[in-house]
Amino acid sequence: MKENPYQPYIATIEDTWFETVGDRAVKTFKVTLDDEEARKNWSHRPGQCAMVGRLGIGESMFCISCSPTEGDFLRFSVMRAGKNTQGLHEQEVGDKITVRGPYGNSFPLEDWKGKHILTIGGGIGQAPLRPIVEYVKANLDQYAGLTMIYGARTSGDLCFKNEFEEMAKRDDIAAHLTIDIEEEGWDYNVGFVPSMLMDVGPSPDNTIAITCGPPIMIKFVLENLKKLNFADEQIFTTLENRMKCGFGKCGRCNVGNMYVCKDGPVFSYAILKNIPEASA
Amino acid sequence: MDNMKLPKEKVGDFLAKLGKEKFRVPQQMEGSSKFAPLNGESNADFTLSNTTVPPKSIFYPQTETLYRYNVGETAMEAPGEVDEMIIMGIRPCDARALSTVDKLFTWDPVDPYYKSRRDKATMVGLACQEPRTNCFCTSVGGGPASTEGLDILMTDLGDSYLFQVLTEKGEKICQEAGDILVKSDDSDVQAAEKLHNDAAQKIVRGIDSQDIPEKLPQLWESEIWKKVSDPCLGCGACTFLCPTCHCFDIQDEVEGLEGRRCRVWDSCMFKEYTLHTSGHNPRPSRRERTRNRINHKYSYFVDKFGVIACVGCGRCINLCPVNIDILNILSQVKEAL
Amino acid sequence: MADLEKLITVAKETVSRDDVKYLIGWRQGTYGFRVSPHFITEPEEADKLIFSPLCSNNLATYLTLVEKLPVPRGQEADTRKIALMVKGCDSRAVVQQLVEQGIKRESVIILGCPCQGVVDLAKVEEKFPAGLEQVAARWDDGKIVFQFSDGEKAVPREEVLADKCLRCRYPNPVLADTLLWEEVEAGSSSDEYADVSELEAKTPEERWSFWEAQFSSCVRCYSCRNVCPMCYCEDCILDRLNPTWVNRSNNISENTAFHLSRAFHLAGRCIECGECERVCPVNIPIMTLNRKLTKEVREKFAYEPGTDPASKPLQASYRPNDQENFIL
Amino acid sequence: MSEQFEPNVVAFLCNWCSYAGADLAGTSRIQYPPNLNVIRVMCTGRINPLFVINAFQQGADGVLVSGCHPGDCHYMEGNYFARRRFTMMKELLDYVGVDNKRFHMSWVSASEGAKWKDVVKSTVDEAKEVGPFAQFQRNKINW
Repeated sequence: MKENPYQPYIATIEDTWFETVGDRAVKTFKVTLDDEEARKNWSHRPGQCAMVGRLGIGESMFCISCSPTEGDFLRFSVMRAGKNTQGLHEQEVGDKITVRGPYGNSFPLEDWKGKHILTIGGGIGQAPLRPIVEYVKANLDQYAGLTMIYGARTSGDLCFKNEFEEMAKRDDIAAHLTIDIEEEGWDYNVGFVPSMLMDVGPSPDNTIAITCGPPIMIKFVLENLKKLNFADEQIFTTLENRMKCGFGKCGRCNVGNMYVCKDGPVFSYAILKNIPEASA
Repeated sequence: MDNMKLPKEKVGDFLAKLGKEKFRVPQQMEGSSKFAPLNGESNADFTLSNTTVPPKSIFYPQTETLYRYNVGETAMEAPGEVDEMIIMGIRPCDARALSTVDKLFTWDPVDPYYKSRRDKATMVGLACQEPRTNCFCTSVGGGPASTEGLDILMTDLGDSYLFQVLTEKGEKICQEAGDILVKSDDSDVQAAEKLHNDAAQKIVRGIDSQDIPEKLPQLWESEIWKKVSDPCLGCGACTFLCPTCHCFDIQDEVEGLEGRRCRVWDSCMFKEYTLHTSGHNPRPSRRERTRNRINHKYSYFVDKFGVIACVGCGRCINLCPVNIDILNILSQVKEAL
Repeated sequence: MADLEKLITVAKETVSRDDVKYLIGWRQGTYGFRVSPHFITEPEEADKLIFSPLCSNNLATYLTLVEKLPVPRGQEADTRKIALMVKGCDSRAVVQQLVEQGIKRESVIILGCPCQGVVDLAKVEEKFPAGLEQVAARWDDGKIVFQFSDGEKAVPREEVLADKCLRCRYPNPVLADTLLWEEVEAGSSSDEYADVSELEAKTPEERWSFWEAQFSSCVRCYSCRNVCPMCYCEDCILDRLNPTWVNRSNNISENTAFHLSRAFHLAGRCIECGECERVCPVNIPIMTLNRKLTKEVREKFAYEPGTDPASKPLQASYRPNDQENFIL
Repeated sequence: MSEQFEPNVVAFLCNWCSYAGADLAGTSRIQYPPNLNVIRVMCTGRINPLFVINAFQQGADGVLVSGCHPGDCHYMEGNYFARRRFTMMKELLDYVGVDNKRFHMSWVSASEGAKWKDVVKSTVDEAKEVGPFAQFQRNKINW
């Protein structure tokens, strides 16, 4: 990390594409840091975040949606929602953006070796789960297996759809795609993510479940995981809050006595359930 | 090093000898008081009790440029190094506040802007002799003559200031001042100690803060939060003028093609402090915000850094427009525990 | 005369009603001369209510300050009324809120408290430095009597009353569902805007150097905005980032923009309760700015906000023959 | 200063009258000072008085607001509202010490090319007279 933690690296957009379209379109950016030294020193783990922005507009916290196993670049999937994300959406290949980080803890994927990994995502919530998927995929021999459940309102709201469709064809990975409402030409499942989880009915034995998505989805996913006899220590999620600094100074992202940017964003349910602010 | 004395008629000489431009001293401005550089017109006023704007504004200004840039380009330039400073006349509670905030700003990674100012500053404190009604430093680990965070403690002995030298930085100041300072003897120190004790006796308000840090989160759903926050206006007076409140916002500001990324004070009592872009707000009303403010000061900060993030300066009580009184809240907390 | 017994009785009756959510009044503060707004949901809490020369807070601000939180699924929105105690000036705030349709008439119960003027805390604390002891006060025939534990001290009202009260022309509520006691005599107070004229007489340079010093000391805590019963936009321009009207940095440029925007947004709306100036932690004479506009509004448009529930807001109406001698 | 000060005047013009008036002045080859930065808006009623504050912040030495004559508004009443607003804004600016000569409002119809010239000339002359604005513009702030 830099000596001045507030000063970002300049990064160039290598490639960019829309995952979804509409008012709240999601655009993915594949970027590389300009500074060679920085590129060499940069190391992030699945689950970590970075401050991405544009000089003159501002910066916001995004999860890094790629795994270090994929190569020497960073990926961010940005939903258009406010001033900063609008500013990012205006950027095209070759444009410069600012990146600082990586921030926060990460998924303890090393500790999970030998276990079965289950990801349950909804909408843009799949972005922080994608690095896990990629990481496990790259080291599949070290894990007992990989199951993915991913849903969105409509097929147009699904991020990383092509990647999923490819994975759905594989025998060594179980990928379950679902949308909320029936659609013409949709070959996969229909139904909400929590009920999809029940349909899949994963066994809690030697399994880690990681979920991320809209709060209402997380709520029911947690309920259902409990029904499936998952222990609190087997359930992980990643939180988000408004952030400004990214390293525990600016104050706002705390959930109880934990800073999401420094102590998080990855929390196990065993920890979260004891923080009254998080359970709300 | 021996204790020294600064005769009051020599204060001007002392300031001049050490270099007026280095000093930050309490000054009465239009309708409020604050620490400001000493210049031709302004006068140091060491009789002021706590300044309205706490001296955190020196180390951590309300607006601070992190780096400048030109829009469309990628070069960023951080502001230059700061010069040495002497903060003279800071009250012990405010000095303690800074050493409290130090813990956060030097928590990995270190905040370079804050740290460089702290390193460059010598803190010459002034013991309180007339605590105000709402001072309660003695309840939170401090006192009217607390030396924490100070390099020199001054005590007003009537016709002179006693300088109790506490650190090497303080020693350096005394050496630089040379013969402007005179030797003090034991009787001065005894006189000062008596004044310190008398001042501590004059503090009328307080709270037994034991147990509060561990037990405060248990009152999460308690009714008291609604009750104490009902009159709250949601303004930032309590937090902006609190010597330990340190939250900030980072904003890009552009004028023409020149831009800067700067940080500005922010307050947890503001609605948009935690507002997500999606419109969701994890602390949607004044109840949650008040609860967070008290919890942060009296519990979360203790969990993280081992000290209460409140030094008992009484500013938030004095300045709250609707009489939200942190001691009153804490006593309700104690009752509810 | 303020009748505390009557006030408490009425408050108890009101708060016992099924269609009342809570009642807002005043109670003695935690120390000295301070008073705090008192929110009551149970009749027994009404015993703590007071009405005295210390009750400066304009409670009308709480009508619009309360957060409109999303109603949980399966629950119905709470549409019960809020009962509110108002002085003359406070009632003007309620009237203006009604005129602007910021609140609904049926959602408030107004308990009118004819008032003989409230004190300026700074003036009082200069005479009697605030101690821990809670001091009550009452009106007594041109004097304000402070009730200390070691006896009462009377001070002529002119010496301690807030400036706004010394020139008050609306001591009695303009609008009230229940008047708690008989109206007080309006007296011969007139308002000649002496403070404004004094500044107007100076040169532009002098005026700027006055305001420059004031605006520079602002810390942008937004107390003035938040306490103002008329500042109730859900999405304030000062908080907005897209577009950014006023940068968040604290400097003379942004501070001036903030103060001018705030003052302008109150043009034809300020009801002169003086709360902004009272709450300012750095004592900026905000009313001197606001009153310039009230003066102009009164002179140029013969309009006085908050006095007529049937009127239209100044800036949402016009007369074809409005004066325009400044227009080229 | 050897060079004469040329003020930077920001003019907010309504689309239907004043902008057309300025256009007419141009097509009629009427000469007027070139110090204007014109911002076209649909109606004077659309001009938020905060635009004026913002213009000063961003370095304007003078501001001009111009629209249709009363009764001529394309949207029936927009200029009546604007008139009330700027009556108060002008007083407020003057009160905090922004010289009265820096802010003007005018009615210029689409046919008044000659009047437009006079308005611009007097606006620019007055801004020249009071000199560069040095009160609360942003670039005065030491970043």
